[in-house]
Amino acid sequence: MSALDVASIRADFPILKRTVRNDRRLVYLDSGATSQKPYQVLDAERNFYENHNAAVHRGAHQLAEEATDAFEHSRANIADFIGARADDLVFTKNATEAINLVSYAFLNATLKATRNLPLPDGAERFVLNVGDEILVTEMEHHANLIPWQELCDKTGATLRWIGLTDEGRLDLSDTSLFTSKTKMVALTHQSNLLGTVNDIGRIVIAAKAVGALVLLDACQSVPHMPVDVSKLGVDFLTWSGHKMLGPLGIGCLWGRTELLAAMPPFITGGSMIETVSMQGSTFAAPPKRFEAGVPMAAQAVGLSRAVDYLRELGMENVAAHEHELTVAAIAGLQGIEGVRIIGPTDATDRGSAVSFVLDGLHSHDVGQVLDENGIAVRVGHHCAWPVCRRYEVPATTRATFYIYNDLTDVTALVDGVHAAKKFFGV
Amino acid sequence: MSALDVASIRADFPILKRTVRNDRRLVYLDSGATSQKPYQVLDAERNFYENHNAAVHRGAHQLAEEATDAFEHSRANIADFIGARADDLVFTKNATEAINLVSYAFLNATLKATRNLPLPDGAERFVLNVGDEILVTEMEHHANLIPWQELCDKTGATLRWIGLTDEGRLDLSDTSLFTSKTKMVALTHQSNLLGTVNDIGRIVIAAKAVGALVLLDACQSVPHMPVDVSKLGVDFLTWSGHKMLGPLGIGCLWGRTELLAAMPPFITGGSMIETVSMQGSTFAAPPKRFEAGVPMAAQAVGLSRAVDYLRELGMENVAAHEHELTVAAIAGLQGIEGVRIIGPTDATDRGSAVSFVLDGLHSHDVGQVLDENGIAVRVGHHCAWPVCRRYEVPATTRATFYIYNDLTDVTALVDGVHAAKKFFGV
Amino acid sequence: MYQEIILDHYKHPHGKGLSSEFASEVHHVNPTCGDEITLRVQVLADGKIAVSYDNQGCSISQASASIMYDQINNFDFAAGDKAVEHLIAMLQRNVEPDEDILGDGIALVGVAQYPARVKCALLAWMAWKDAAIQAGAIEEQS
Amino acid sequence: MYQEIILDHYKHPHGKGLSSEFASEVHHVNPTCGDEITLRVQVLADGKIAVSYDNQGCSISQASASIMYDQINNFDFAAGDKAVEHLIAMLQRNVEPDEDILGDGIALVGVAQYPARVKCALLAWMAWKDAAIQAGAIEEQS
Ligand SMILES: Cc1ncc(COP(=O)(O)O)c(C=O)c1O
Ligand SMILES: Cc1ncc(COP(=O)(O)O)c(C=O)c1O
Repeated sequence: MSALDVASIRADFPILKRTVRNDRRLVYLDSGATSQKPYQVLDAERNFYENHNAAVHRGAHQLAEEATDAFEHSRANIADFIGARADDLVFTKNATEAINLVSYAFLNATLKATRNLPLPDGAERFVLNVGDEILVTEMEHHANLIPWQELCDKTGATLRWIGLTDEGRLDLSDTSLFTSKTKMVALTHQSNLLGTVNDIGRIVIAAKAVGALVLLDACQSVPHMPVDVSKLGVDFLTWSGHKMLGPLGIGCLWGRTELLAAMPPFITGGSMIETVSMQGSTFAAPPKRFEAGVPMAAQAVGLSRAVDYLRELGMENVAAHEHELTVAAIAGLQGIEGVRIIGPTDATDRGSAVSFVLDGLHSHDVGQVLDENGIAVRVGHHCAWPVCRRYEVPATTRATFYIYNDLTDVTALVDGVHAAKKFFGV
Repeated sequence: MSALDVASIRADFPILKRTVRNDRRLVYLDSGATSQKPYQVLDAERNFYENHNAAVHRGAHQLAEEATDAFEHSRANIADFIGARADDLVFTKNATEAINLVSYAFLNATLKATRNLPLPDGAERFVLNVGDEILVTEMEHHANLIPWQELCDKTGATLRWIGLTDEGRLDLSDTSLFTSKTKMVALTHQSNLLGTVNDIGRIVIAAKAVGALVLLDACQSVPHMPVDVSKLGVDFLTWSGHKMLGPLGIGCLWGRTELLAAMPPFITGGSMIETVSMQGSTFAAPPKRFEAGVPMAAQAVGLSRAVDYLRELGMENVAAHEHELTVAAIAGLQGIEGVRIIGPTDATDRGSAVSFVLDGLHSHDVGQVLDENGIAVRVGHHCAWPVCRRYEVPATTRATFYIYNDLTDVTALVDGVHAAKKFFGV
Repeated sequence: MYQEIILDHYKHPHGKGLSSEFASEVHHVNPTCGDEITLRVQVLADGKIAVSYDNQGCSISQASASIMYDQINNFDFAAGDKAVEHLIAMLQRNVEPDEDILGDGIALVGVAQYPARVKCALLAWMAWKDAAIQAGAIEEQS
Repeated sequence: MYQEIILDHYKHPHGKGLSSEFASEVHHVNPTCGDEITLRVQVLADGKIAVSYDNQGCSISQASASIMYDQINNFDFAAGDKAVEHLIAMLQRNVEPDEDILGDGIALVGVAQYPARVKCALLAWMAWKDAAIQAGAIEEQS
C-alpha cells in the first residue's frame, strides 16, 4: 500500500490530463529536471497577480503592503519548511544562482580584502589565498562544480574532489582530502544522476574538523525527503522551487545567520542598499543584501503554496512513496537483459533518480522510443558529465519519480525499454 | 482624444476591478515600479504550465520539445520587439541582473586576463586597467550605479559621472568626461525619478568618438515608447519584463553579437557549457553562455504575450497616450501652491514619471493621504538616491502612468494632493 | 494614523537640536524613504542618559523623535530600553499600549497597520539605543 | 524517424576509423547528450578532401556520419559545403530533400520533427566543414 493517494494527487495536476504523441497517456518521469505544478500553486500565483501585485519593499500604498506581506510571509513559510529562520533565507532565480552567490562571496571578499575595501565583519572566512582548497565531489551537477572551478581559476585556489566507488557512492577512503587548507566543501545531498543520497553527517564532521564550511546542494533532497537545517550541520543549503511543485524562476539559499552577515553582496542594485551616493554605497543586512532589484514575489507566493501542499502530504510519506517506486523500477530494469544501472542498485540511502544504459543502444535512441510511447524520461549527461566519464558511458537514460507517479508508470517504463530493444534488435 | 481606448484596456486587467482602503476605486499610479498584468499574459503563462511545462533544452521528450519551442519562440518575439536577433537576447531574472552581467563580464575578463586564463576572442574590450574609466550619470537608478561602483572598487578603475542641470537634464557641457580612458558609458534612457528622456544619439557619438561601449538602461523606455536597437547605436540594452505587463522574475539583456561572444560567463552551471570535466570546462555560445540553470520559461512565454499586447496597441500610441497624461499631471500639480516638480516641467523629451515635493510635508505623508484615497503612488528616493541629493530633497512623491490610466486618474491625483495639504494644514 | 497628538508633535517638536556635549553620536536612516536622524547621547554621572537630536523626514518619524525625547531623555539604559522594547512590541501588535511607559507614544499605535511606516516610528528610538550602547551606558549601569 | 536505411547505416557504418594522414583534426560534441566525433581531413592535390572519422553516440548521429562519408568523402569544399547546407535547410524544413545531393541522407528528413535530435544529425557534417576550413580547403579551391 502506497503512502500517498496518487489518484487524488494526480487530479490536482492539469498537465497529467493531456496526452502526448499518438494520443498516449503522459507518463512523466522527468521530475528530476522539473516537476509539474498542481493547480493550487498556479492559483496562488495568479491570485497574487490579480489581487495584490505591486513591487515589494518599495511602496507605501495598500497593494505594495499586501504584496510585501505576501512575499515575506512566503519567505517565512518556506524557511520553516527546512527548519530555518525567515531572515536566513535568500531568494534567487534558481539553485544555480544560489550556489554562484556563495562562490562569488568568496571571490568578492578576496578581491576586496586585497584592495583594503570595506568588508562586513567576519568576511575573513571568505577570503581565499593561493593554495587554499575547495573540495567538491565527482558526482556534482555542473551547477555545483563550474562555479567552484571558476572561483579557483580566478583566485589561485585549488579544486579537489572526492571520487566515486564502482557502486556509485562517495569514496570516503581518502581522508587526506580534508586539510587545513580546505575552505569550503560543496556537495550534493542526492545525486541527480546516480540517485545516491550522501552521508552528510560524516562529511560535516570531516569538514568541521579542519574548519571548512559546508554547502549542501539540496536540489534533489528538499523536494523528496524531510530536510531540516537545524539538524544537518551544514552552513549553506541551496535548492530550486521548480523541482518541488513550485513555479519556475525561483531558487533558495539558506545560510547561517553569521555567515550571510559576513558575505559581501553579489548582484547589486536597488533594494539591497543602506545608503547610496555617487561616491559610494553601503549595503543592507541579509537577506535583502542579496536580493537586488524587484524580486520574484509571485513565484515566492507560488512556492510557499507548494510547500504547504508537500507539508500536507508529509515529506516522510513522499519519501516512502518514492522508495517503493524506486525499488520496483530497479528490479524491473535489472530484469531486462543488457540493462546496466548507473548508480546504487540497493535502494537504501538512495533517492528515486534511476539511470541506466542499454548495451548496444545510445540513450537518445532509448529515450526516443520511450517518448513514442508517451514516457518522458531524460537522456544525456544530465548536467553531470563527470559522472558519465567516471562510469565510461557517453550518456544515460534517466527516470525520476515524484508524488504523481505510481507503479503503472514503472511498468510503462519497463515495457518501453523492452520495446526499444525489440525495435533496434539489440 | 486619447490614442488608446482605455476603457477596453482596463477590462483586461483583473486587479483594476478591486477596491482599496475604505472601498475606493484603485488609482494605480505606480507602474514605474511594476506594471499590472492583463489576463492575456496570465493566461499565456498558465497555459504553459498546464500544457507544456518541462525543463527547456534538457530533454528529448515531447513536453521538453514543446517547452523549448515556446521558450525560444518567445525569445525571438521579444527580440523582434526591440529590432534585434533572437540570439542576441539573454534572459535574466530582472534588469538588475542584466546590468550586473555586463559589469561582471568586465570583472571576470580582467581577472582572467591577469591570470592568463582562456578568454573568448575579443575579450580585451572587457579588460580594465587601473586608471580606466566608467562613465555613468547622476540620474541613474541604483541598479545602473552600484554595479559600476563595485566594478571600479574591485579593479582600480575610476567611476565618473555626468551631472544634472537644475531643470533635470543631463549636463553635457563638460565634454572632457569622455576620454580615451572611458571604457563604458552606462546610462538610463528615461530617468525613473525625473522622467527625463536622454538624448542617446548624442551620447553614442561622444562615446564612439573615444572608443567606449554604451549600455542603455531601458527599464523605463521599452515599456513606454518605440525602441529599436538597430537605430539607437548602443551596444547593450537592459530592461525588465515586469514593468511592461509581463510577469515578475524575468529581465532582458540585448548585446551586439560580437560583444556577447567576447564576454566570459557570469553565473555558471548547467546548460551554459560546451564540455565539462573535473579538470575544467568550456562554455557554450551566447545566449546560452549567460543562462545557467533551468530558466524562467513560463515567464518568457508571459512576457512574449505582453509584447504582443503592446504591439497590438502600438508603441507610438502608448507614448502619445502617456504624453497626454503627463502634460495634464504637470499642469495640475503646478497649479497647487507649494508643489515643486523635480524633473523637467516641459513635456518634450520626457516620459510619464512625475515626481514632486510639497512644501512643509514629507512625501511619506503625502503618499499616505493619497493611499487613503485609493491612489497608489510611490514615495521615497525611488532607488535613485543621488538624484534626491542633487536636488536637496529627502524624498519625492512620484506618479507614473501607463496604458490603463486616464485623465480621471490625473484628476484624482491632483485632488488627493489638495486633500493632503488641507489635512496637514500646509 | 494621524492623530491630533502626532500632528502636534510633528509641527512643534520637543528637544530638536543637537547638544555639543556628547559621548557618542549615531546617524540612522530609513533607506526606503530617506528619513534621517542624527542623535547624540551623554551618559551622566548617575547613569542617566541625556539625549539630543536633529532630524528630517515624515510626520511619523519626526513626531516619534519628539515623543522619544519627552519619554526617555534622562532615563537610564534599563528604563529607556524598556520603553523602546514596549514600542516595538506595540507596533508588532504584541502588547496593548501602556501610557505609563510611552506617554504620547501610545498614539503611534495606528502605525502598526501600515508596515511600511513602522520603520519611521522606530527610527529615533533605535538610534537612541544604538547610541546609548556605543556610549557604554549598559556597563555604566551594571 | 528511424527508417530502415538509417538503422542499416547505424548498424554497419561506412568509413568509420581514423586515417593517420591528415591536415586537420576536429573534435565535436553535442553537449546535450554527449555524442562525440573525431574527424580528420586531408586536402589532396586536386583540392578534393579525404575524410576519416571515429565517433560514438546515438543511431542518428552515427548513421548520419556514415552517410556523410558516403556522400562527400573526396569532394572539394564547394561541393561538400553545398551538401552540408542542403542538409541544414532540409532539417529546418526550408527545402524538399534532394536525393542527388544527400543520397541516403534524405532519410534523415524525419529528424526535422524532433528539434532535440537535429544536432545529432548535423554533428558529423558540421565537423567536416570545420575541419575542411581549418585545413585551408577554401583557399586551396579559390
Ligand atoms: C531606470 C531603472 N533602472 C533599473 C531598474 C531596475 O529594475 P529591476 O528592479 O526590475 O531589476 C528600474 C526599476 O526598478 C528602473 O526604473
Ligand atoms: C543536484 C542538482 N543541483 C543543481 C541543479 C540546478 O538547478 P537549477 O537548474 O534549477 O538551478 C539541479 C537541477 O538542474 C540538480 O539536480
